Amino acid sequence: MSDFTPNEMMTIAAARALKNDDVCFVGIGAPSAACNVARLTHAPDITLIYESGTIGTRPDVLPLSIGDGELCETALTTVAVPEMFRYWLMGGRISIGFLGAAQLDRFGNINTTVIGDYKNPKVRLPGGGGAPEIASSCGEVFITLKQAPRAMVERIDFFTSFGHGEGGDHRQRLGITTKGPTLLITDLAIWRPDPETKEFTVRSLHRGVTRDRVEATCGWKVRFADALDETPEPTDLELTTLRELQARTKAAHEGGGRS
Amino acid sequence: MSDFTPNEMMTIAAARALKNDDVCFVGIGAPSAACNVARLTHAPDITLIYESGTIGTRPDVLPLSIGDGELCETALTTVAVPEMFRYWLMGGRISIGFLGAAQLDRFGNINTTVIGDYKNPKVRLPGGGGAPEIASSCGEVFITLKQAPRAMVERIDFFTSFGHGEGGDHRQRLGITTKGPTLLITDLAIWRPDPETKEFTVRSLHRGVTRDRVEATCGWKVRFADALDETPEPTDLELTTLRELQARTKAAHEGGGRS
Amino acid sequence: MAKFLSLADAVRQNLHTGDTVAFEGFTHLIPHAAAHEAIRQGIADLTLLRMTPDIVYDQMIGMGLAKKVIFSYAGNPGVGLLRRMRDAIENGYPRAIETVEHSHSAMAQAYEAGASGLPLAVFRGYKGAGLPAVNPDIRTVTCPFTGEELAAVPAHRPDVTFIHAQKASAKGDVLVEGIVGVQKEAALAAKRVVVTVEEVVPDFKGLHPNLCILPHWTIDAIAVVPGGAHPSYAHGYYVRDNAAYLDWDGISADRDAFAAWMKANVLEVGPEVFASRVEGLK
Amino acid sequence: MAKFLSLADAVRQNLHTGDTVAFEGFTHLIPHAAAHEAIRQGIADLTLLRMTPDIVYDQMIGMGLAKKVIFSYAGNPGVGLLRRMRDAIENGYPRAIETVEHSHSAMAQAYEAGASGLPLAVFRGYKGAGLPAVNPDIRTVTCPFTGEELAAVPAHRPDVTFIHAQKASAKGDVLVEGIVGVQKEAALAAKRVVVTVEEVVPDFKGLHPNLCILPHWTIDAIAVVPGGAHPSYAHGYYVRDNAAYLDWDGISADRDAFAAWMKANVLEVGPEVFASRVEGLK
Repeated sequence: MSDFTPNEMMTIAAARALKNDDVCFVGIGAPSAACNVARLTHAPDITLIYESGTIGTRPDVLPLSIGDGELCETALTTVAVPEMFRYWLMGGRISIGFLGAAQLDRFGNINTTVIGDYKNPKVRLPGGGGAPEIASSCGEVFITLKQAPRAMVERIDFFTSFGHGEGGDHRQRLGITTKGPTLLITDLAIWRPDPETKEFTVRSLHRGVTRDRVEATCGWKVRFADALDETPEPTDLELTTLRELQARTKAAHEGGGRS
Repeated sequence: MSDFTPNEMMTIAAARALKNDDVCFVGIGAPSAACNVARLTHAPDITLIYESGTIGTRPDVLPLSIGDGELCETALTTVAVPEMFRYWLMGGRISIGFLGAAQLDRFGNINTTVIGDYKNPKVRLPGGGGAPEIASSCGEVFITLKQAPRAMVERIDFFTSFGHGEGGDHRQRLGITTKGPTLLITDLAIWRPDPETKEFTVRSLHRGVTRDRVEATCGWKVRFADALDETPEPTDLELTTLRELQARTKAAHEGGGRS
Repeated sequence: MAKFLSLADAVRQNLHTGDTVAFEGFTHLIPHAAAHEAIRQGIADLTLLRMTPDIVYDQMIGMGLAKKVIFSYAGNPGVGLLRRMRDAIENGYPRAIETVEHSHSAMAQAYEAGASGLPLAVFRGYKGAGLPAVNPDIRTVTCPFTGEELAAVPAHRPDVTFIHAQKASAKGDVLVEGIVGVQKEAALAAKRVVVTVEEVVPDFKGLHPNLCILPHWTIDAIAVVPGGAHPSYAHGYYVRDNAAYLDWDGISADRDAFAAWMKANVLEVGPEVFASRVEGLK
Repeated sequence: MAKFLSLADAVRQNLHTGDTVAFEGFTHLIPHAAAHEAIRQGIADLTLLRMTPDIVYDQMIGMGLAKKVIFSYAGNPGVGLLRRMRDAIENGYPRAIETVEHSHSAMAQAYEAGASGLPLAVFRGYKGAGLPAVNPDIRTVTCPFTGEELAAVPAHRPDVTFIHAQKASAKGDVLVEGIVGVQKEAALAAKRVVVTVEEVVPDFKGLHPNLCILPHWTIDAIAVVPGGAHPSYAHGYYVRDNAAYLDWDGISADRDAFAAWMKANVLEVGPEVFASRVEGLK
């Protein structure tokens, strides 16, 4: 395969983790690209749900917002937002929820709320949106993130959403019955929680990535699996699909500007 | 005016009590006829809501059931039943609720559940349906009833819906903020609750009805207002409207039978 | 994932002895054909859940399939009482049944809570009413903000919900329109969902975006049964058979007349008769 | 009862200093024209309620109208942060604001509870999350059937809700379609409701029976403002002005650039400019 960027590898690795019968709660950005690449390649029947209420969308271009008209126009049906959160998310009908993070810890706990103290924040971030309940109601949670020491931290400043807490059976102790974060896909590697401790462990390095580079871009002491794989590089189909999707998206959004 | 039946008088008297800006939760039978006569005479903009979810219906014929197709076809919009009970009834948007009764007491408490003991009933009646919450959530409740000693009783066998309880401020003591039964229209008379005791008091007798007849058909000791009116008899327009509505209804329902 | 099956297979694979089952449809789209199939298969000891038991449960109760009925209005709409249900409650014929009685508001919200994955519905209701004294499933919670005592009932979580709908797409998505009742909620509240439909269309392209559609992955089985709601109706297909509702009052008044009617019109026929029953109602 | 008014009168008669107000619309149909009118009238000390404060509240906060914001996601969708809101929170500029933060699920259900006349929403949420520790309005109730501890938040009951919709009928009924968001709930939860619409049509005859329609008697005032959602969009009328959302990041990054932009594009113009803003977006 020709050259590809770390971001492309991240998106395509995330796409591969999705199955044809998955029902995904899709966020904007990398998750949206990953879900739609999956739909346009190996998972044509995957159900994509955006929290704006659109169920079973098949957008031709990626939305800029969670509620673009394209999502509604290509959806099987569009429901009200309270129904989305009650019947579809809380009702336990979503198999995969995607989350991004401003800060992530080794147990998949996420902060997108504040940097610094909540009452007197250094940076006020957007906040959780649907994340607190996505993290607890979806069957599993996939996290995508560009590695950086200030993003992958020893201790997050705020628990926007709960991953595995302090690890181990912390979720069960809180009465949460879903699996929580089962996959972390970064621009450098694929991580999965240790079955016992729930600490994210590197299972696969993307092509050309070294252990050192993973360690240098992560704020906690990285654990590597004993048998470390190399992530299969993007296929022609995957890369072409992603790039064409992004090209269509760019053209559409620029075309949609003011006259 | 030509002759009219006690039932016609009851229906027309109920129709007159409705205002053009009322929002009515309509039951089948006399209430449905009354609401539609009001709509076809002095209250053209009255909003009629049937618990099947149809809002702002304008049926040409009276429905046999609460969910006839005619109601949906002529409605402004049709919502799901949970929404009907949550946003529209519990939300406090209904000004007038109509209730009928198998048994009624002098304080407007109603039984449509059982005759005899609840656990071992002599007669199992249909039960309350929407009535328990209609009685507490609508701004006011109108009751229509054909007088009979076994219908208007000293003590009802079961509190399907709460009227004024033991009278006085019993509603307020239960934390109910709506007015409850404010009008009882029978085939013989118009009754209103006493402002203090809340006991239903005869305010107006229909044409040709005597006090004795009211007393003979009522199981409790009847109170009459000091100044007793005679209910104005049906006008030509009222009676024609009602009879034409019923004729259309009869023709439609017979025509709707099996081939 | 929705499988297209014969009605007999759809019922056999999804409804089992002892199940809690809802056959829903608020006056409109009542799944009569599915109920008749359950009667033919003799699936018994059922807990029947439905706002308005109506003729459909009067028949199931009369045939002895029900051990318990959870409901809010047990009448023949616009006609009168349900005589088979009364006979079961008042005389234990053909068997005694337990009843759990709610208001419409409670039933509708209990389905809504079930669809939402919640253990209970919280609402303002039952004030001054007699049901809380006879139904231990009506309890209260106290609002931590205002101190108000609110009613609480357990969410409905049937093992199976049966509904009748206008259309399925080839993929198995289902469209319900007109008086939509509690069908979406009853379906989403259930562990298994069986839908009878008037017809299958290739897809739902061109439909308004906000219609009531159940995606194929929320449904277990679909059976095509034209007329399958009769004597209830299907908006856009056929009208309500009011005469049949009126007739039922007489049929159900007598145990033998009922048994004979059920034998001739349910036990000895199949779902294909429903199409002919709505011929004159279009 | 809905009155047709100019936008200036609709805002003046319904929004007062110190009110709790929701301008709702989930990405779609955001009532920007109404918010600009509130800014021109300088109605201050507002408690702003909205799931996604978005550009519309970034502008109101930046102009100093807000004393408190109740929200669940304070971002510029698809672009980044809300810089005026950040400036208010981090630096108290142009005034300090109080924030009350929820999850989307809580906000949506709080509107739903408000529409239902309830004092609270009860749901399964916030498990393990940090917000309950910093928001005293997040409490719990215990299910009397299962013992499960569930989250509870107070119902939203705004003094006024503003929404933008596609159509009003001559009578004042309002149609919302496409991504319907929380508009119906936000409107029904409010004491007063003001709607801006793209156009008025004679009636709603021929519409599908199950669409999202607010009857005229649930609405206080309607103002016809074509393009009134810009730079948000109106399904069937014009598309989202993505470029404006991208531009906002730069405009809002600088206090003076923001002030100049607001002067030129809000303070010195009227609602009629919205029609021209969507000309190229159809």
